[in-house]
Amino acid sequence: MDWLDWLLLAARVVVVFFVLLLSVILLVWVERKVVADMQTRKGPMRAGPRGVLVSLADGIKLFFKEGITPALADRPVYLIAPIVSMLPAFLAFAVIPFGTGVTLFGRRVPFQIADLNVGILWVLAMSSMMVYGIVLAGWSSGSNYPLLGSIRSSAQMISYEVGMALALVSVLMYSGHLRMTQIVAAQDRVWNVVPQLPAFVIYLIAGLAETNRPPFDLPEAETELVAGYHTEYSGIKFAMFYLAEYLNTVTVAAIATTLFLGGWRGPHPEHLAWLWPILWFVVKVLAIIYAYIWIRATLPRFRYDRLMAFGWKVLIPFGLVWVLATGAVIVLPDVYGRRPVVIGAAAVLAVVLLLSLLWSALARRRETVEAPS
Amino acid sequence: MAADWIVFWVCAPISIGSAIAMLLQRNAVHAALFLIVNLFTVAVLYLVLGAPFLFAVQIIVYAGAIMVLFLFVIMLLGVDREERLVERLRGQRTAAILLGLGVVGEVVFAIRAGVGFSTRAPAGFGAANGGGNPQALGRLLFRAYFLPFEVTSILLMVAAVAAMVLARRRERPVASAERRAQEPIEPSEPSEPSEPREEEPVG
Amino acid sequence: MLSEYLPIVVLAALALAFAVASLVVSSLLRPHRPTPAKLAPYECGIEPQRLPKGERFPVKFYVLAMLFIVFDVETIFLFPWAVGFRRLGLFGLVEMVVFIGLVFVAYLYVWREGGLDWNEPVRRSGEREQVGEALRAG
Amino acid sequence: MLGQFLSHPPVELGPIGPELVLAGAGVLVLLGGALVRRRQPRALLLASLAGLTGAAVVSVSLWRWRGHATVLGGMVQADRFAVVARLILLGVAALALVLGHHYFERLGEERPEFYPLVLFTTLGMTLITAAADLILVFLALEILSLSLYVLTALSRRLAAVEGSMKYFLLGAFSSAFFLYGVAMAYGATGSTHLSTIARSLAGQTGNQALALAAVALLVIGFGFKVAAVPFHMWTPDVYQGAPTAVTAYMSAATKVAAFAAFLRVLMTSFQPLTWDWTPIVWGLAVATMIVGSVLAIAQTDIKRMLAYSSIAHAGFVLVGVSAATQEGIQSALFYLLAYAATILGAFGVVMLASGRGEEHTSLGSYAGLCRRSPLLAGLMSLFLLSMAGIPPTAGFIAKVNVFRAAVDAGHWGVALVGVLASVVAAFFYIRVMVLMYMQEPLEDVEPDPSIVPRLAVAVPALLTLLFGVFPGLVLGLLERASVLRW
Repeated sequence: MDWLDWLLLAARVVVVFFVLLLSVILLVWVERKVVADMQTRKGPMRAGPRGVLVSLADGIKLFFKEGITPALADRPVYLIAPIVSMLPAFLAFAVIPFGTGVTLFGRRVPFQIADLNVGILWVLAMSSMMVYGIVLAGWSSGSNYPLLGSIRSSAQMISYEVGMALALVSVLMYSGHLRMTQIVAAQDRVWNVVPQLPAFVIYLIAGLAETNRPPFDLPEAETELVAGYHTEYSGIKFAMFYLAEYLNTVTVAAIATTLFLGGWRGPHPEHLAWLWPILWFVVKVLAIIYAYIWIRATLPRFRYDRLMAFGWKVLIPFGLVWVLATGAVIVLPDVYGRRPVVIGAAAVLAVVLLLSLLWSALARRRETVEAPS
Repeated sequence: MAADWIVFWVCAPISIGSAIAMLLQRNAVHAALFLIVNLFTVAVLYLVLGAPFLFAVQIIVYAGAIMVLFLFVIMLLGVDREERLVERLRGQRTAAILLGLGVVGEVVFAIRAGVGFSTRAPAGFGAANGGGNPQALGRLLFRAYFLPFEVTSILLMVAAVAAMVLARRRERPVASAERRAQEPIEPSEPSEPSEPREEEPVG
Repeated sequence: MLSEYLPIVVLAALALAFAVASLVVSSLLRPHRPTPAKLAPYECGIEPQRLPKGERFPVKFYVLAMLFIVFDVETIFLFPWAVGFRRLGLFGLVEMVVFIGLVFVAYLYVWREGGLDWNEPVRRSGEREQVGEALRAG
Repeated sequence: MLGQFLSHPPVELGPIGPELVLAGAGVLVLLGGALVRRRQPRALLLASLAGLTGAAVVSVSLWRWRGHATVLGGMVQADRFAVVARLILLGVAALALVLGHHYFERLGEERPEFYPLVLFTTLGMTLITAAADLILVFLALEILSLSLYVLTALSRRLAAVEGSMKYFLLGAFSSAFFLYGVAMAYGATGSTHLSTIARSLAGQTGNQALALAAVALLVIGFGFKVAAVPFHMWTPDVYQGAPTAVTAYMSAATKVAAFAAFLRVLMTSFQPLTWDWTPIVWGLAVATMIVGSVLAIAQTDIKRMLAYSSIAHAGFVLVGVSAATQEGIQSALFYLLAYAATILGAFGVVMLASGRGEEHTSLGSYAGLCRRSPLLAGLMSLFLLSMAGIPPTAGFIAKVNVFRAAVDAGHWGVALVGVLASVVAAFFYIRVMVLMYMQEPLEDVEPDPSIVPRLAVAVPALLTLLFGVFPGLVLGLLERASVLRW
């Protein structure tokens, strides 16, 4: 590696970093606007044209606000908790290919920060790290509401992590590789969302829960927990939690795009061949984010026990059965030929659907039976 | 090679330092945090050794799952205040440190006497790891080692049952002194849990 | 091998630097006027404590974390299987069906024993005994 | 054909047939206990016993196994040693199930988990006796340990929880040692297969220094499981705290399983290093016999006393192990058989004689037991005599065999210490008998009048007598089982 390589690497990382920051600033505005639109309001209008600078203004305000460290807080942990919650959000994005790449000064610059050979596992590892920011924030604040919120939300996150991992596994069975670029490459004919629609749905739901977004924003349920784990945070530290949360949303949407929607793939003209994939990628990510915002505007918050029941009693068994069904559909044709297997697969699918229906029915009935007690 | 070397000499001291810090830390949550740092650096060492799958699994399972359980338990039990640790056996700490150093010395000696400090991958490692580390692992795990793999599922099952059975206990713990009063006092046995550490074997 | 991870290290360093820098700069620029009331934990007027004494968290959370470990380990086993299972063929599939089946048995057991239920009113200590009795009877 | 072969190792499930049956039965009983609305402990008991019987039948059929000696990718050894060890374990498990069923029924506590957990423990134990790979040994060890921790805590008494906690902490600690030993063995020889390790060490290609470290660490790991001094600290508390039926099971079965694996690992993979590890085992045996016997004298609680006695017995088995000969293996197997029957029976009697909920386990409450229940007193005396090694009981033959094996192998000293320890030990066994027969009852403890558990205790009593009078019945079988193939 010579100095040019280093320079290109640094430039790549810096550009991605600031684009991510910028995207968060935009995303906050987009979310407020879209939700306002869905509720026939106007939303933020003052800062900048159509209020586009509103989140920047928020950020600047938070930056200059007095930072309060509660008297009973555990100071070192209280200080590192926001950083810990922000880091994995950035790092998870590192393995996502957001374009094909470009040749600059005779060197190939991939549009991806790092193409790890354990790509998907890296994503999973980072998402399991996200729990820490929340747990530590809640514990170190030395106050009851944050503690309750953090315990709750970490329980929620680990519950949905299993479901998320199962969705990832079924994608892997199609691509046969953990590397993100190869997962995108494997989708050259059909996007994974077609054969793996259930896994896609599982992933989206688990992603909502992992990022603590509505309707799974229990950790911040303001009616019962004030503001959840970051109740005692203020100023720039609070801004970091906010940033981490929206970064996570972007990352989850980007991962869903890469794994299920063909990543940067899309029809495009030969002209400016490096630009179009990026545009496609952005469009797909925006579509998923729009869906998330839509869900937020539509669904009320889950009750906590239902949230946990949904994760454990529906998502996990369904994911497990789906993984096995995917395996059967891919492996069995190699052994027995296609036709009987297609019929068998249809049967399996029917059984799976039936089972999943039964499951949710079962869960619901048990709940209604036990609720009065 | 040079990168391996640098990463190793950055991570190894951090890992040992965090392990020692964990032991010296009185606050349970701080100790757990040091343990997380330790697990992380060990994960990086796995990476240096050419086992990226293990690296990811170490983070996901140990740093991600098991440490969450640790933190839960710490919070659950409220062992938040700094515990006043009284040593019942005098000289226990010294003995433990000496024996621990003995184990370290022995292991270093055994490795040094035998293979020496290796600077390269073992023969055939590249070939075994061919086609990607996770793939290679899968080949081994699901062919030669398929019986241990299946046995693991029984272990997991027993673990789940164990968690349920132990957590379902619904009674208030009786104070230990109360309990001791009910039982005959044994003259020969101190009968305290801290005892065995003294005899921590050198091996 | 390791050079793959170099950009990630750079990104982590950048993010860390950003975080630390904003904390430091903000702490220099922002006002600092603490009062005892400001520093008190968010409570509705009761005497604040470091942590609630005596009253601890429901054991459910602990069970949940245990079960999570079990299932996490299970899914981890799925990953090397998933990347290689075309080559492992039917044998691999059968292996995994047996594996998942056995863990699923544990899952069913846990479900039946109420390990996945959250609407059980175990919050107040007095009720705990009764619920335990009821569970054991029913 | 080739592709088929490459895609998976040849699957010969025969040699793990007993484990398959146990796993199936365990799963059925577990689900049966959880899913069936009206729980019938008796049905669970019968199903579990059926599972154990099935496993036993499969084990017996393995006596004439004609397939490969090592199957399933070199993981499982199909030899007669495993068959015999399994049969002992299955028998112990069956009797313990009956005792435990009765224990919890009498206590009025419903513990549907007891049955599957015993089955899974037994599975781990039988698997460990046949495991031919250190990884499998470790997994089996973990299965049996984990189940035992839970079984210990199954009672609602606080002492049980405390015992379980201690057992868990020290057990996890010892597992770490064991695992480190496995890693060392792998580092030394590049394999975890017992036979490959042996070949590598015999051919001097392995790293001897690392292998020695491995042996030391593995001995520590096994030492914890068999409760050899100085790794015995957990034993009294756990045996005392656990529900007596569980104590009966684990005191008998754990030792058999752990010693079977201990023997197999030491005598196959580390056979080339026999001269190096014999002194370690030798030292362990001496320490264990002396400490176990001496500390047992000072005990005032019958469960604790039996716990120390079981520690001492581990020392006697170690005498047989230290011989490192086929005769040694045979004598150790016979000792384990005799010990399992004796300790199971003794704890069974304790369970029946100590009243509901085990309030009366102090030695004082055994005063005058013969007035209250001559049968229980008689059975207890028989077991105590066997433990003391007094003819015509199996314990006598077992001790003689172990000492003879040691003497034949040239370990005079160990045998001498063993004889002295037996004499010391006889003292406290006789003391209990004196209490039971010569003293007036101090407390009015009503012994359990039920018939079935009495039968369950009578079976080991019969065996103790039978093997004491006609040891030839099994010695021939054991001799054929004491060839470890690798």
